[in-house]
Amino acid sequence: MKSWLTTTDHKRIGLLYFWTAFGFFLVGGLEALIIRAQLARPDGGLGVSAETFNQLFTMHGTTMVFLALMPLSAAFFNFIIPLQIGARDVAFPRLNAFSYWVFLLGGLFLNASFIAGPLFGADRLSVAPDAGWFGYANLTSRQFSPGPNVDFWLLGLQILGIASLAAGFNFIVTILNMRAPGMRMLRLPPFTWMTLITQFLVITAFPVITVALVLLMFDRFFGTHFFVPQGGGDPILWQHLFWMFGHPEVYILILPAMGIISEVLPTFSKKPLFGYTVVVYSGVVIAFLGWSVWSHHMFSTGLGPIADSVFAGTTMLIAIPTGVKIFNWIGTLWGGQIRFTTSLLFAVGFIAMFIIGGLSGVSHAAAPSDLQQTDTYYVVAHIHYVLFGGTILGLFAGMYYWWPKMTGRMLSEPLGKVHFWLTMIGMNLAFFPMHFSGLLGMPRRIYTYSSDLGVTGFNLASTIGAFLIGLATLVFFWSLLRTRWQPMTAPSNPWGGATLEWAIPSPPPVYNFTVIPTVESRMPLWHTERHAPMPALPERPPAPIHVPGGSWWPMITAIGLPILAIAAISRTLPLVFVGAAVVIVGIYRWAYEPFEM
Amino acid sequence: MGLDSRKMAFWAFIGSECLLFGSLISTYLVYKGRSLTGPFPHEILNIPFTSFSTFDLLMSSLAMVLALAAVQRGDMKQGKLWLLVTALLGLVFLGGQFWEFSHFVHEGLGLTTNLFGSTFYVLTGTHGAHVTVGVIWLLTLWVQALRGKLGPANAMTVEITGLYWHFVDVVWIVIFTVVYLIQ
Amino acid sequence: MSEQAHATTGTYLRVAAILVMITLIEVGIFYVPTFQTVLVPVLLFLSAVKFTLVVMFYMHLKFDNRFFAFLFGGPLLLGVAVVVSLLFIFYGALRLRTGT
Amino acid sequence: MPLALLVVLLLLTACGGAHLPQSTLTPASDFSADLFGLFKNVFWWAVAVFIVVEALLLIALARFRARPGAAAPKPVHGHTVLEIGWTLAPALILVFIAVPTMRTIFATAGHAPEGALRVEVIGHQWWWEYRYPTLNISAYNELHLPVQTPIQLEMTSADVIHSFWVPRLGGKRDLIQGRTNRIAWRADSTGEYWGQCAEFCGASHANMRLRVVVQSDSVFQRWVDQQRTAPATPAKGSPAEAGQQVYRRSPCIACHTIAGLSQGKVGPDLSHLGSRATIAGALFPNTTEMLRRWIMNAPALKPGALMTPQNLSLQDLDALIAYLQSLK
Repeated sequence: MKSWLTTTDHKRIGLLYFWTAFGFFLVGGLEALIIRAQLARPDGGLGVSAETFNQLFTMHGTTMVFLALMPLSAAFFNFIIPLQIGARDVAFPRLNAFSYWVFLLGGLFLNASFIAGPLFGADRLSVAPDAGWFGYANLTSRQFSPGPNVDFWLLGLQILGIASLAAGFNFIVTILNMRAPGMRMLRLPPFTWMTLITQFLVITAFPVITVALVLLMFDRFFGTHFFVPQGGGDPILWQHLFWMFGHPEVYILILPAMGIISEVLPTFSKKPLFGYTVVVYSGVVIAFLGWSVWSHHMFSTGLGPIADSVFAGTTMLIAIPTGVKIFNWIGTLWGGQIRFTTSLLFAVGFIAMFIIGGLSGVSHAAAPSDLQQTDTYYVVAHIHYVLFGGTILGLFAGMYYWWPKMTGRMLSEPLGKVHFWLTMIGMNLAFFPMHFSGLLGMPRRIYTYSSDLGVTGFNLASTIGAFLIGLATLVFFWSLLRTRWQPMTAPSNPWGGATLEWAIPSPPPVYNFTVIPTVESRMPLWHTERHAPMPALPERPPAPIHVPGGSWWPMITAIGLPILAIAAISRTLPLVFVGAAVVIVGIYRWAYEPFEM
Repeated sequence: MGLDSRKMAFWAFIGSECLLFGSLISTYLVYKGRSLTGPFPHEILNIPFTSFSTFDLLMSSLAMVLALAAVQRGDMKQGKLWLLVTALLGLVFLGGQFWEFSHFVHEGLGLTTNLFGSTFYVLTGTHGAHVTVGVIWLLTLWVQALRGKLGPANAMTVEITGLYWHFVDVVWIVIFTVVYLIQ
Repeated sequence: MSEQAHATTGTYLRVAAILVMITLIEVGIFYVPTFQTVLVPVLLFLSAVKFTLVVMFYMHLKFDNRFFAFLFGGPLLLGVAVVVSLLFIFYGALRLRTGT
Repeated sequence: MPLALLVVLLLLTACGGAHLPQSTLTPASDFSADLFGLFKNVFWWAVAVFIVVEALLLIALARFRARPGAAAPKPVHGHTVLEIGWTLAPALILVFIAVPTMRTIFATAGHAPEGALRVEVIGHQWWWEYRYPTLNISAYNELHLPVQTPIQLEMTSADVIHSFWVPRLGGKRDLIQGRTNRIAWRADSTGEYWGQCAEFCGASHANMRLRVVVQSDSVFQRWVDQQRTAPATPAKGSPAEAGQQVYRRSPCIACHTIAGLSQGKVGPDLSHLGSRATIAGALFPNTTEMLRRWIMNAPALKPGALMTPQNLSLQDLDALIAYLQSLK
């Protein structure tokens, strides 16, 4: 127990990230199921109240983005990246532990709002955030959202931002600076590359939302008028700041999944990744363009024809590197010997589904066309094809691929196939009809709709699909759990992978590599034209390897942050000093703790 | 790659801070001239006083590089002196900011008076908070040095402190121009 | 990497002198009415020079590894782009939109 | 399966008419026709790309499945000509999408020709106010417009951000306090068009509905004249007159306007309530039963509604409703 609380081992932190994020994924999924149940019928549905519904969709979006998808990717960053680049750990192991604890506590703080009502004298149990995951001003001002709901949201996101930023710096340095000898930038595995790009997006995009949240905090706590029109403020500034963060965030969510399938497809078709350098550079281009398109979320705000044209143009440009990636993946499969493992099925599912999200994205890029689609279920369909059909399918591919490495136990292939097909049927049944609901005039974020709109059938289909996804996820959960009782018999390279993580036992020893390998090719474990496979590493370390011990201070420092948030939300000044003291003491003890890396 | 990991992380952190201050400065500029009531910038900003603060911060940067050079040579006597000078110049700046803020409040410009007040205090206040962290950091190093625990072996720590301090300085260079001189 | 190539104390002092001089010029032209028309571009240019001097010499970016310059320069350019594009959207495009 | 569902879309376009009151697929104005034209353009390109990509994927999966004993596949690392090809191909397609996009952006920028009928649209939580500055009248939730006439809508909000959306007449545009946004359209034919708020605006966002009634010039003119007249004075001794007395001494007057009686500005003007087909933000039909339930407990019907439940005797309630219905 203590060893887990104080751990600085990237592999343990990876597993902590995985299970925590998976837990939040189930919570976010449950919220989605209640939403879908309510919308199964028109004119009042199941009787979920408007207030509850608003909390559910706000928390569903916030949870999936910040507490499920990002940290599920982070689980793989943590576990896999040091192994892929031939390192013993990340650059800053204690900072890494700090990121995890901040994420966990931030997530718990955010979800505590579901039961915190009585503490705030509210007449209902739940005071969960209810202004949407995008928190548009000026609905979030004290005047229109007087309760603690939005406070929970903005303080929770502020905490989670710290976790993401800390992890961002850590992984940039790890990837750039901790590479094994010979691991040049263009020999980095594609997943590592996409992670690196993702982290650059994190460290540039998160400061912007931090500022936006600080301004909102001043508005709500200290009475400024940054986003309040009566005081001269402009709610549109919030939208710009939010989407300057929010659009790169979309790529923060999708690029790691693109990296995962760029590992899975070559392994299971026994062919190198087609156009490796092009795939890498297109990732860079996507990230760069991802920073230049934010206002396409705002076509209906009346930006004027010139800004509309510019942002329509930059948005369309993104389709090019994305298309290039898709063709290269198909090029990887082409001419290979494809083994239909569950991991490969999910990777192929990614391509097949993501393309639908990409293509509907083009109809949003065409700004006037978007005026009919934005804020309707058509957009809900689009984002779910991108984030479920893309990110989640990609993450599932990664889970089936790396689970043996992470735990030493193989996941069941038959259960995996059931999981895959249920997921595919469920997601298409859930999300495809949403295109029609939207085109027929059903706005999003509504707890009830008129039976006269002609969307009842489509909504019922979506609901059935959503429950199928829920069932599929339970199958997967069961599949994960049952591996706990299996012996750790997974071979070190069960799939015949080419990258360094497959050169060491499953699960890896605490020091990862008995000796740090020297890398001579992009696929060190494969026989290529110019290179023989890397010689096997010795089974025992030839010299003793020093492994850093644990530390309490990352976790203790992290605890200070929710204390500060609770102080703010309950307006308790003494608690501010307690929280600040915990943070300051934590940082000093951390800085002066003898800790060798 | 053989580079110092902490230094690399710190440069990445400074890069990230560029976006933080970029967003704050954007907010200030977007809301420039949109205050509904006074006091307005030109009525209240004191250029001679702030020029002195700017000079003070520039000199603290000079003291910082001298401190680093001394620590790198192993001249801890000079190192201690310049670290303390840097911190003291930082304190002078903070004192000036405290005087400026209380003077403005006295003149009727509070945080919530108008958009100018809100954007001004949040932007310069965020910068001031960075200076405060820097001063605490510098004093911590100085105390370390007094206790004989800071030597050439820790030059990288001093260098990173310097990077932070100079960055805070360049941010002020921008703020001085954008907020004070371009009214 | 190239920590040895650091500038000397003399360079530091010269840079400080230039920084102070530029600041004096900035404050000076602020008070000269003739300069009012070109004030904004001149001030922006001068502060960019100061910014560059501090970053290059005091932060040693001129002498240090190119990776650091990239880690700092990339986000810096992005930050500047954020400021410029928001200014364009809120001022430039505003006029274009109303069209009056 | 998605392919099969595409067929559904075509069917909806073909036969979706009057049964689908908020369909974007059956445009009824120049504005919405422009948007639909652009959507169709993008849509067919998307279908083509979708078929090509999914076909390539399926062929790859079918042809290159691992066979026991087969030789190791050729380790192809890439192909420069192919890379250039599949960079240029999407770029070229995008040109065919981008050009009409830009053209439509400028064509639908919201500037109506000289002499268009100006209507100011003001969003409230959760109802709509329309002012006709040139006609000197106002309307609430139901927007009346003359057919085949250029309309200039100028929109702003009294509180949070809303978005005005009548799918068959045009794309949505946000209503933002402190700003004025414009759209312009010309409705093709008379009829009733449905819409609703499209930007999340709080508890009753889902209940912020609206109707646009497009009328022939003469019918529209009659409606205008009707709105210009003073509210009807109830006949002596009629139930409506008793209702007027109830209204005078009720809390209603704090929030509602009836010309000559009260000047409340919190809720919609009731001077011509009887001439409207709906109440409560176009949410319910304007019937005696609905009015009764609405007055007795509005927040129960529309979460977050500011109108507090009214504690009226049954007799007073009936009289009040009779009065309100007389306000044609």
